Amino acid sequence: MFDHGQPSYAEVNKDILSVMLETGPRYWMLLGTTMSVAVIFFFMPWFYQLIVGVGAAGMNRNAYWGTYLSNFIFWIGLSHSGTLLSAILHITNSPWRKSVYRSAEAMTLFSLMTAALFVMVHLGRVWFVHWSFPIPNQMGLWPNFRSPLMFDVMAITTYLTASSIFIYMGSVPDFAAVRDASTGTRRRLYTIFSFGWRGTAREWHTLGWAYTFFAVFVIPLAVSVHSIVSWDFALSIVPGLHHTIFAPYFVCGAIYSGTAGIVTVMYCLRKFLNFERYIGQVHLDNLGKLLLALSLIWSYINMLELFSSWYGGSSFELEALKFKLTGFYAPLYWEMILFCAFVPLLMFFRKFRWSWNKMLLISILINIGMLTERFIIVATSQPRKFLPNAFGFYFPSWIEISITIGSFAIFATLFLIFIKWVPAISIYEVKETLKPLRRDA
Amino acid sequence: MSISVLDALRPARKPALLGLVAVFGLLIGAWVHGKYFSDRSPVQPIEFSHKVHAADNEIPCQHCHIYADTTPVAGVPSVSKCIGCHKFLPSVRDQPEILKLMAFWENREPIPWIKVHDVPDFVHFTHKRHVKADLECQECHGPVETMDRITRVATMRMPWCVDCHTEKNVEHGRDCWTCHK
Amino acid sequence: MSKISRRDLLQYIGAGGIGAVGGVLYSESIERDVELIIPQVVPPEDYSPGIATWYNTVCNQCSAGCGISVRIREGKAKKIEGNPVHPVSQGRLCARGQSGLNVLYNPDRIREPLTNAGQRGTGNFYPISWDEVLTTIASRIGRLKIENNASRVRLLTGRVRGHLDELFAQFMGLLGSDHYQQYDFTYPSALKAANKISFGIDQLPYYDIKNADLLLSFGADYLGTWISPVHHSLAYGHMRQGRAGRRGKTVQVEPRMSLSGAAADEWVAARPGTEGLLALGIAHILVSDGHYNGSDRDQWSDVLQAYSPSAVSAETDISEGNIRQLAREFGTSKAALAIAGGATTAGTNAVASAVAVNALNHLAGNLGQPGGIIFNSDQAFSATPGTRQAGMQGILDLVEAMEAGEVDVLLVHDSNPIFSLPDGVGFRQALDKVPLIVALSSFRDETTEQADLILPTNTYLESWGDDVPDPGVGFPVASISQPVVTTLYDTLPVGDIILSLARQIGGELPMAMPWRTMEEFVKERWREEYAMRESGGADQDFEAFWQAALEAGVWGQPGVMTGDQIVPSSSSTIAAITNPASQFAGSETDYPLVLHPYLSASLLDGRGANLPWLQELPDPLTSVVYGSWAELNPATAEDLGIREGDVLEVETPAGSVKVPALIFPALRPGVVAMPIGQGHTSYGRYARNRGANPMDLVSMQIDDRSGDLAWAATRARVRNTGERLQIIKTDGITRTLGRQILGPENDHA
Amino acid sequence: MKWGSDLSTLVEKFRQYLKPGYYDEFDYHWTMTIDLDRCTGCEACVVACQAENNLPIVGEKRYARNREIKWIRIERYWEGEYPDVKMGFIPMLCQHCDDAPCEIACPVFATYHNQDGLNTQIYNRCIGTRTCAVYCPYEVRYFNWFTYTWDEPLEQQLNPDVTVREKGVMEKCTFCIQRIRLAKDNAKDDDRRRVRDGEVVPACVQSCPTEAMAFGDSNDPEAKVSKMMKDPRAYTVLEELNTTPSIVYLKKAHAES
Repeated sequence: MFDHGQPSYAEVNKDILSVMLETGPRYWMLLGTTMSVAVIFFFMPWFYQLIVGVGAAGMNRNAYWGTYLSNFIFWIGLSHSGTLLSAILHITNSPWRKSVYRSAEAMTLFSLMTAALFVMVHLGRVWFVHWSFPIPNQMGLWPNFRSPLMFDVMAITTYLTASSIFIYMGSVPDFAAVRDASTGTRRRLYTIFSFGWRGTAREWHTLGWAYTFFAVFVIPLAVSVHSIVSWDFALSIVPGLHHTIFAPYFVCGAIYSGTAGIVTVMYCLRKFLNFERYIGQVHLDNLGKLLLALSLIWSYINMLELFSSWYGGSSFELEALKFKLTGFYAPLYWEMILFCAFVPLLMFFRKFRWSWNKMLLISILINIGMLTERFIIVATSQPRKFLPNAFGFYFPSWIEISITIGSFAIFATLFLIFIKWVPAISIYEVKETLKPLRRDA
Repeated sequence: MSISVLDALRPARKPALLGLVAVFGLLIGAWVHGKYFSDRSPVQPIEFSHKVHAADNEIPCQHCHIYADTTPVAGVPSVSKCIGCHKFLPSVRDQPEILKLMAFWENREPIPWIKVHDVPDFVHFTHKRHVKADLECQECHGPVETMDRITRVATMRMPWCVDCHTEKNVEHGRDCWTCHK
Repeated sequence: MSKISRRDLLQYIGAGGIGAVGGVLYSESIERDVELIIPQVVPPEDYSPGIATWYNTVCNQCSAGCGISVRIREGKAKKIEGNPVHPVSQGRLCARGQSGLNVLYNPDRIREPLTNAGQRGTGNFYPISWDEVLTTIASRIGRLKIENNASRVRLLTGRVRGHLDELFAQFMGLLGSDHYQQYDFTYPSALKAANKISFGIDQLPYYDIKNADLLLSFGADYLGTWISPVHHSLAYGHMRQGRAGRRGKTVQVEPRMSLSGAAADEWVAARPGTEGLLALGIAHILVSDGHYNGSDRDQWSDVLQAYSPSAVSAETDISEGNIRQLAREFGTSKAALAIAGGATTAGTNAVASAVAVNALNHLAGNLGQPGGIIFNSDQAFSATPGTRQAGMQGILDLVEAMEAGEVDVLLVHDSNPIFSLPDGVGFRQALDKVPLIVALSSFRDETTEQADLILPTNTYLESWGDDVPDPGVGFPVASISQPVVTTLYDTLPVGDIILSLARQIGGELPMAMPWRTMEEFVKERWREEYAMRESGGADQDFEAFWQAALEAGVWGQPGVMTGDQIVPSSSSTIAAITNPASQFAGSETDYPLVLHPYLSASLLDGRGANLPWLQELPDPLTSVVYGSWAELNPATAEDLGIREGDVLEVETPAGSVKVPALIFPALRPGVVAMPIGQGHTSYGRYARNRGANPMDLVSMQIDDRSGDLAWAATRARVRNTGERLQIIKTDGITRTLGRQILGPENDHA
Repeated sequence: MKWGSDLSTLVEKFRQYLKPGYYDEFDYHWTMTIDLDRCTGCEACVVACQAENNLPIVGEKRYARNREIKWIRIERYWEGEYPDVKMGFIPMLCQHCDDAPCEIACPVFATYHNQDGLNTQIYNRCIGTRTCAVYCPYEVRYFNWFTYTWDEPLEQQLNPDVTVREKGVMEKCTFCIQRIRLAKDNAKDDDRRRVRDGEVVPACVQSCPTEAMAFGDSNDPEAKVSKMMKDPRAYTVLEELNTTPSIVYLKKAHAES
């Protein structure tokens, strides 16, 4: 499974740790840019919006939910697969997972955080956001547990906690490795991170057991999270959102975009951190197959959704459908269909599955498609509700657009910081996959 | 080289302790402020003493706060009201505070009293209902007749209201629209 | 645990200290800022904080004269509602009336006397003291008076009724000038002229819509803008559902569906200008089919001979069957009533049309009957309101006089001819010939901008006065208007201004007008009326009566409305029946379309344009806010290739304006309709430079029989400029798409 | 073993839970009837509401972007084409649904059903998720996109009985809660347990020049609204959504012949 011959244990350590221990100027430049982009495109517009009010965004009487919420879903979606995939693959212990999962889980973590940020941006009075947490308070008021938004709060916080523990636990031995490879303050830091890991048989055993336990525990969580996010919409009676198919639709979509995201990240790791040795054809191939399968499921559910709208025959649903397929945002819709349903079919052919560049392109297209899918959900259903006289139109303002761009920078920043602090590839698990060396070697 | 976490943590002890002390300081500071620097008993433009009026001279509250039982606001007495009595009280006429009062009256200026019991604008409290429910003024305003300078004894915050409504089980008294509208 | 060194100790103390300070600062920062309680120095006796008091007065937003009561809290006006005991409004009030608060608290009110320091029309004004400004005017007028040139003083007001009207009249009379005119664009002069012809009365009768079974309205938007909308609305509601098992029917004849048209069961879009003809056609059938058989049947049939259904149908473009059916319903229904207004009475044949409609009422025999036309035999103060309405002819005379330099001082009060008259009148230019223009106004409208001296007047909510509704309600009624709030700025009630002028001018004026304020004057007059009606009513009785009247805001003698009615004979009407076709300015070839200006339901003739609530009130039928538009029938628009939002250049012989197009389904093809009210060049921040004024398009044409402006007799053409402009409106899609919004399909009713 | 009993109590709890606002029956059940045969679409009610409830003057730009705030609005629907074209007006305001979609949406109970069958909106509790507005099928919830201001001295008109809302807060028709409270207050003053029919009159109902609207307690069979609701023309908008609105419309009647 190694393209360029199997490395020795020492080499593994060296390769992976070098990323952290010696940093070139390129890294700092990159970090600097992403950070400044994040500030300029995300935080400054947000600050402005906090001053003048949500009116700074393009939302109006016809669409109280806008780009912010659609981005929120997108990032939640991206967060899937990361942990989920690694957990499933861990249980079905498929070896090719091992060099991929660490960064995949990191992706989960950071996109979740970005998503949470979007909730804040969306709120009208974010300074009271703590009211939506069940904290005992002076006023003796509790949040409304019937509200899907409350479900969200619960689900997301749980998922965030669980997956951060999961990723942390997985990297304890690697922290130890870093500790041993470093000196001074960093060493002290990693001593703390690694909880004084020695690598005794007992520790290994406990870790293995706990890790598997969490893997099992995380899988249903991941599924629940996006189901619940979907209920934000499905629990409304708005035509175009009021579908029972929404939960699986969202989950599948989430994993889909997530997996695509992983491919993108893999590509970057491989390219910029020279992990060619560890991230090879086999990963690409497997991910490709997975993507293909997901795309098929996704297309199927999509058709189902259209069908149930049409077959239901309610004038409300039909109107919403008509607007979606032929209305102002129809081009976006068809663009989504193209990118998410047809482009992936190319992966039936090996020469696509095996080419990093082609796969990168496909994965990015898929995620663009998914981004628009989320946008279409909010932008086409709300302006076509029940009373024709209140029909309207929604178009995002420049603030929303720039904040959307900024969110990617935030994600990148977090990820860059991550690869600096945590081994981007699980050292010990990679080692597990190495063929045992002969004594005389 | 040791790999014990404790050893690694040792250098962090000092800053941590400092932080702890600072937090304590913070709490103490907040408490001190609440006790001594808060607006619970502001200095009024005229050192009006409820003790003298309500206790020593046994003037009933509503003799001056005439609107309390008929309108949402209790109302502070008009300047003319004060004068109405004080022009017949030569004994205290040349006391400094009374002179201030007279000054206001001569210039036909209202007295800019500072609000002690203040609630946000989105709270629509009505004195009338509470007075008509036979609540003693003191139940909310404290032993006013013992105060030379009025001090707010109750927090005047929502839990304080709700608690009372609950224990007196006011009919629908916990419906938000009882006070917020 | 090692010992703590001094150094450490200091550090700990430092940390603690910083923390403490931080704590104090933090809690200081989250503390609510101090508020003050400002007591009254001496409280007014009817004042109690937190309790609302209601004062009754009269609405002045249109000429209906509704009684209103204003809600006052802590001395500020909070809300206007109809006065429940007032016979006109009966506790209800329209959007315009309720927006009176925007008049009172308008940010653009004139807050002190102003002078333009000799540079007229520049729009620069400078504060000046009341004494100075009043002396200036008084001396100027006084001199003229001494020189016996008082006729060179002219007074032009808006619609003024009650004793303010009398005050003006007295003032001018004593000066020796008989040039006191009123001009109100919305005043139904033609209708009045027609009624004089048919009924021989010089006042508007009471139209008893309430008890009618069939209301046939020719262009009169009685629910929106015509005469007394609130009262008519009340009547309408009762007529529709107020009488068990007896639902009145309404038919509306007009080229562009108005509010009343939308409410009507049938909307008949006759060819513009032929409404009167249609009325005659119906009359013809009424007589010929024997629905009418009075003694004078033959005279009727003679005079109506010419108007056979076929002929009328050809002219009006209404199918013969439709006409016959209308006639049948009109003839058979128990109480049928026909009214004329709006564009029908704004053609060059205005009076003829109105007379024709009166003919219908004659034939229906509803004169003096419930559900018909009722004459106000007895008016309070035996007032005959509106007699000083100049009409267009009067204005033209005034303009002529000004041009001829026969006017030295022009007093303008609450009237805005520059805005509400076509440019063809040349009022604006004529003003240049007038040495001194004095405006008595609360706002800087187009006419006020031209003034040399601006005397800021109180709004009607700050003034004393009284009013006799016109038309009356069938029995004598008079309402008192009293200030409901203390005057906001350095302004005066217009009555007081006139009185103080009278004092300063001297001569016999101070003698004849001894009252110091309008209040005194009004009370005086009421005392006399009281003495007259309650024969020998003692003074203390009057004081009681006065207090009661103030409280009620209105005095009236409800009686049998239809009692002792003199039913005028039909002869005069018959004699007056003619049918001149309305003469449209502009040839049909050059100007294929007919321009149909109509009063905006919210801004009326533009006087409401400075009120934010009205600017933000969606137009009832198009839901457009802010700005104006030109309506086209979908078919017409298609022929011209025009979509909604295309900026059109509407052009008439009189001029041209640019407005965005709006496709309007309920508009007769070949007609372009525009709302009046926008297009102010001044008049405050909410009105200035917004939309276009259709009066710029109206060519100067006069209906010679009433001397009134024929503002609906102009032809127009439209050109698509290619520019686009977003029409701001609240409507999304205005079709139900088969959804059960207006009620289930299966019809219970 | 008392599984059975536990279960039954659970089921009972759940049923309680499903009840609107957890109330078995309402103390009052405020209801409004609107007779579309009387309604002329004159929009007096719109201004009345604006005056009574401190609705902001949003300005032209914001209006152009559909940010207006009108707790009651008139919706227009054309039927047919020229010349047989008809216009149908329908006043649209918060329907105070007994099974309100918006109420489950709010995470902080800023909107909930109270004991009088009213759908409340507590401005100072709202955090502005705007979910309620998305869920509302009648689109009668309006959001404060900005902190609106009044040009001096227009602010002197503001009704002191109604809170002026700040940016980021949802707002909607309250059936003029301040007037309801006042009526109850007066009732208490002369020791009446209940408010008389016709004592509570929301601003829109009060102003209506054609007396098309009626307001009252439909729990009281003698109340005017209760009578109106029995009219064969009575219906509720979007009945099929089962929101059980508290506003009953009376269909426009058609002229016979």
